[in-house]
Amino acid sequence: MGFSHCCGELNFMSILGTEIAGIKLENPLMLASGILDENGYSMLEILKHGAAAVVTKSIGTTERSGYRPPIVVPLQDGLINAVGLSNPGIDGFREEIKIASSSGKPVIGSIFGSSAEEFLNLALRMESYGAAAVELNLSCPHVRGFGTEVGSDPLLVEEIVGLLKSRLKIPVLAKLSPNVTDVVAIAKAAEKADALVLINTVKAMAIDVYARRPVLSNSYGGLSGPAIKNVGIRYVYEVYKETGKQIIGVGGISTFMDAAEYIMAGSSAVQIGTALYTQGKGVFGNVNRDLAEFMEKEGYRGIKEMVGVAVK
Amino acid sequence: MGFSHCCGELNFMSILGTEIAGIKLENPLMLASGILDENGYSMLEILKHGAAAVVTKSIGTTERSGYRPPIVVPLQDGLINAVGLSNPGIDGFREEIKIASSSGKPVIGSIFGSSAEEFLNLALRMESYGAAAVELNLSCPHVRGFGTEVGSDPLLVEEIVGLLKSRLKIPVLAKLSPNVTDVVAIAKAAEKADALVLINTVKAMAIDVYARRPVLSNSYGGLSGPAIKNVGIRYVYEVYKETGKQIIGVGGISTFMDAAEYIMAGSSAVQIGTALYTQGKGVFGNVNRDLAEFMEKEGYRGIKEMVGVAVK
Amino acid sequence: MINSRITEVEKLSQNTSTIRFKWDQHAEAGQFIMVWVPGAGEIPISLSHLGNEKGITVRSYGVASEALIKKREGERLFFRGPYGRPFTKVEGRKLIIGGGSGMAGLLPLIDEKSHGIVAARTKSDLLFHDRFPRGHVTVVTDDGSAGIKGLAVDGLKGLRLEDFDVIYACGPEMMLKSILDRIRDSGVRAEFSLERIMKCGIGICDSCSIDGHQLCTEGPTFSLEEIASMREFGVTRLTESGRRIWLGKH
Amino acid sequence: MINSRITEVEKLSQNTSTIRFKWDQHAEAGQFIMVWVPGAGEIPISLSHLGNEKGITVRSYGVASEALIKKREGERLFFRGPYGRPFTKVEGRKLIIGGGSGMAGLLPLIDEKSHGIVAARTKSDLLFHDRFPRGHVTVVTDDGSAGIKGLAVDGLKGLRLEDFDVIYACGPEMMLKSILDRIRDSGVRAEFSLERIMKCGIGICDSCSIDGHQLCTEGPTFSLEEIASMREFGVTRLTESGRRIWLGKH
Ligand SMILES: Cc1cc2nc3c(=O)[nH]c(=O)nc-3n(C[C@H](O)[C@H](O)[C@H](O)COP(=O)(O)OP(=O)(O)OC[C@H]3O[C@@H](n4cnc5c(N)ncnc54)[C@H](O)[C@@H]3O)c2cc1C
Ligand SMILES: Cc1cc2nc3c(=O)[nH]c(=O)nc-3n(C[C@H](O)[C@H](O)[C@H](O)COP(=O)(O)OP(=O)(O)OC[C@H]3O[C@@H](n4cnc5c(N)ncnc54)[C@H](O)[C@@H]3O)c2cc1C
Ligand SMILES: Cc1cc2nc3c(=O)[nH]c(=O)nc-3n(C[C@H](O)[C@H](O)[C@H](O)COP(=O)(O)O)c2cc1C
Ligand SMILES: Cc1cc2nc3c(=O)[nH]c(=O)nc-3n(C[C@H](O)[C@H](O)[C@H](O)COP(=O)(O)O)c2cc1C
Ligand code: FES
Ligand code: FES
Repeated sequence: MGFSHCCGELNFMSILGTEIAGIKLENPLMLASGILDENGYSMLEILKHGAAAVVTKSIGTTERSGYRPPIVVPLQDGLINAVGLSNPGIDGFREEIKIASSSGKPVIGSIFGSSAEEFLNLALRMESYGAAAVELNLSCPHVRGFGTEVGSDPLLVEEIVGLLKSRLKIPVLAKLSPNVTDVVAIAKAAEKADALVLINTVKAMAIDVYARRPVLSNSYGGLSGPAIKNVGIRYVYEVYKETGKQIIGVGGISTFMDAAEYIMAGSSAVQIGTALYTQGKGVFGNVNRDLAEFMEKEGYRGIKEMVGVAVK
Repeated sequence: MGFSHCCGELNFMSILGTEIAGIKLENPLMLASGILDENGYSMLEILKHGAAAVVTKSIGTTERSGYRPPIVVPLQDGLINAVGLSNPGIDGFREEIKIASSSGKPVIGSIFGSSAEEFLNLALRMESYGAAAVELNLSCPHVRGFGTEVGSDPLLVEEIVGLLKSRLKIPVLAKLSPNVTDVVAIAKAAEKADALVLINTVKAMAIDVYARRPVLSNSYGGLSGPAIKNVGIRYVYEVYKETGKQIIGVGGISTFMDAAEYIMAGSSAVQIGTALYTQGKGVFGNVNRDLAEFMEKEGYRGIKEMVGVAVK
Repeated sequence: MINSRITEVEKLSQNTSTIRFKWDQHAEAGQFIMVWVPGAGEIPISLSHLGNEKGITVRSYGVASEALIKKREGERLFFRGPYGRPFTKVEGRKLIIGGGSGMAGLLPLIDEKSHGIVAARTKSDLLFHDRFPRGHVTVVTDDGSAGIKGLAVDGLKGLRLEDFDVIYACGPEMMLKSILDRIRDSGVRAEFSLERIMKCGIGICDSCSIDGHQLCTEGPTFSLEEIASMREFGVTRLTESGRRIWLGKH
Repeated sequence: MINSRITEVEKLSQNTSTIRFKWDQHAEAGQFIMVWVPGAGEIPISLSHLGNEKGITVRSYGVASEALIKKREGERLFFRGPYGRPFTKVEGRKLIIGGGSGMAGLLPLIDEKSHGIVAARTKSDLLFHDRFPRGHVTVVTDDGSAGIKGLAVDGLKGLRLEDFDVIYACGPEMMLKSILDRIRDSGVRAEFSLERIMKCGIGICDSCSIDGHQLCTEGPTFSLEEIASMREFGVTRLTESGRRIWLGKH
């Protein structure tokens, strides 16, 4: 707690440096989409605390207020959220990217839509705002196959990624949902992306037995945090093994060991979200410091040497 | 720890009594498949500790040793297992059912196979052994659609359930996997089952960063315990809401509140597995006692009044 | 989610009530809870009463707060917390400035050495002006229906800032801004409790942020110096959707 | 998974080694750890040395134990635990009966008031018979290559059970069975450590169960009375697959 100012320069750069989708990162830690990244000043602050890059909140075509609170349920070992994709609409987001970009570090624009054209328009705007890359949030409800997500339809995923790759200059990152039967099929559909981001939240629900109803105003939400870490590891491992693609791992990372586990499963970089609730912003500095120490002790000279070493 | 003998008669019967697939249960707690239910004497002991019924380990056609240990990874908030469906084969299981049935309580035979015929043969044998019902474990690898599970193919699920319902006298419970894009479609395919069991484990993996490899000899495993509780609640709620079928809830239950949450989401009974590791066998007695107290304080006169009350 | 039976509901005015409930949890002045009214919403509310029987004082603005003040003794209050950084305890003479329902969170600070400035739009909106030591409260209303006609900052006119060891204030941002501008060079120690939209209460949703600081975890109380360094204070904030708006211009 | 650098490997015989490693964790005689040899398997092994520098004594039977005894100083030992119910500490004279590698877990119990019966198939398989007070060990081998030719139970012949306050035993189930039958009416307090297949070590997989009791959590040590009441002891057990087999018949 408190009005903490932060951490001085980190001296692990040489050993922690990595690269993802052609973007150089001074360390493998990025802020995950949707956590403290709606306001440009918040992103700036996270970057000051040691994140090498930030991903913005997912932005759509038009302004959305999102769901009425409760939008989060804190659990013992994680968090369920249903923010409801609140966002100012792409027109209103230029300013925030500008504020965050004043850091000089990569700001990646997350976008959501329900058709390839919509994704393209959003991506072009993000590019024009100076985003270092776009991250496609493929987890919003899918109109064609209702109930499921855009990201569970391989044909649509292929169409979106293909169109964006043909029209954008900045890299395209495809963020996949874990709520699918066959993630490898989706990953292959997204093959043209410069890198894959795994995983988004796992669908979940919490009921208050005294109130006799779901807590979230939307009833359903997405589970994040330590509870899903080993689910994320499995997805990264499987997709890395089956596709060999560059991956950004995300889901339940709060210590250097979690980060190392994701890297050994095949991640070239990782994102941190929910740990900001449990550990505070210091999590970036701590994970960087401990990871560098671990790497030195274990004889790794760089992140690259660790990527996928556990994959057989 | 210790050689505990157990708990005397429970006096909550009237308020805790429930019924699932036509089977009367003195309380809503059953032992989940795969945990302390390979040896008939272990099942007897669990029944003595307050479970109203047990589900056996999943039994197949032929003997299997399962995977080499490590077959479990204990986590902070759950457990990953890859036992590998070790089982003596249906021929060798008669004796265990007999031992467990000497309790006079329902023993439900869990079976796995990869075709409808195989399921039928196993089910008929279970019926002949005196099982009170069969539970279909639909989570084993699927030959037609490799990589995925039998339970992710709606046509196959429908075929298996249909065939068994036409040939068995005892009730058929279909246990569904959470590792699918659209659980409602699978639940509808299993519509003819007397009840649905939700959920099996969530695919996961743990890597040891010092050993630089997955811990489980099978690499991949299934996550159970508190980490998946809210995932299970979501599945039960969604399937209950969309199909109205009778449901047995399972996944991460270790307290009366967990049990109540599952019941309010639409479960008529619940199963407990991993909590035997974290809480010991006393978990059955404790949950029964606390649940009865909760129900009395909250003014419920029976489990039935609580089933699905949170579903809007 | 925590829940506790409501032990008492005291109606303070047409649209304001204090709700008391047992909660055996240490909490300090300036902290808040997220109160869930099933079906209506979840909103941040300051603790107006500390001790074992806690209390909140709620003014109805909309759906959730309206549902909340309709609660009765014996019903359950659902909430989580306590959240936020409390006011720093300072010994000595306190000047306590509250605008509107902002007085609710300041109540636990009032002692026999306090002086209050209680501001509101109109007389019936005044809150807790009767809790200060006799003769030690300045009442200010927009419409002059009670006390001085004017703004909270006008209540400072008759007072010597040097008489106080600390100033605590809570109210609408533009009120705080005018107070800040008035007192920033006085050298008196001051802490303000800010208000923004608060959706999560736990530092992840970014709805309550100001200059990269989350009100819900790093605030809602901030020192004069902290606030003076903020580029967004009194200038701009994000709406519910995350759209940046300029204060005083809409 | 815990890991610790191996500080020493002492070769006790062709196929048996003691591996020492630092582990600052309280543990008692009779408890075990699940040792993971990456790539080879995970097996239950008793702690043969307690204190801060723990030790295990391993005989190679197959894939995992063989890989384990090949480990060298400085390499990592991966394990989890400690697991299991320890032997009850009893003051006074102890009779300690170990068959084969069963002696490993009994080692921490040996003190100056102990007498040992150490049994093995053949001389080179004898373990820790040299750790008992001089003159206080009875050696028994199946083939007569050392000590008495016979079975562990034959080692009891020269001894008066009444001289002992407690008997601790560990070894193959049929050995324990013959000892049980011999001593059950003597009135001497006794605890046996049993062995079954152990896949999980944490009481969920059912591979180690006997009469509904899991060796890994409720055992592996059991009192004479507990064991005498078991229907499965010395009679039947489940194989790796869960097939019930009858002991002595296969
Ligand atoms: C840290 C913190 C502590 C708070 N403590 C208290 C407290 O102790 N007592 C209390 O009564 N309130 C307090 N509030 C304000 C309270 O949270 C809001 O009044 C509440 O969120 C309104 O929710 P609603 O659903 O009733 O209104 P909504 O339906 O969300 O809003 C209805 C309308 O009222 C407007 N509105 C909402 N809140 C306010 C407000 N505070 N001032 C002016 N207009 C508003 C909205 O913009 C909207 O136009 C606190 C707020 C914060 C951030
Ligand atoms: C609680 C407990 C404590 C134990 N403590 C020790 C200990 O301190 N030191 C020690 O050396 N061992 C101990 N063991 C036995 C040890 O766990 C086994 O030797 C080991 O599991 C063998 O694994 P493996 O992979 O090397 O052999 P596998 O490859 O699994 O087996 C190879 C062959 O050897 C047979 N076999 C395996 N184990 C034994 C055995 N114990 N006796 C006879 N035949 C066997 C198998 O049936 C198989 O035919 C203990 C066992 C238990 C349950
Ligand atoms: C409050 C919250 C909001 C989120 N919003 C988004 C979002 O807008 N877009 C997106 O792609 N992922 C979103 N996520 C998912 C995260 O980016 C991340 O994939 C997930 O939380 C797992 O990581 P974690 O365990 O580190 O939080 C959100 C997660 C949380 C907790
Ligand atoms: C060690 C272990 C073995 C299991 N084996 C089976 C099995 O054979 N068949 C089956 O249907 N489910 C099996 N399961 C899944 C459980 O029955 C249950 O669905 C799951 O563990 C979630 O419940 P829990 O969190 O209470 O353990 C197994 C689970 C564990 C932990
Ligand atoms: S209310 Fe969500 S960050 Fe403060
Ligand atoms: S080894 Fe699994 S229950 Fe004991």
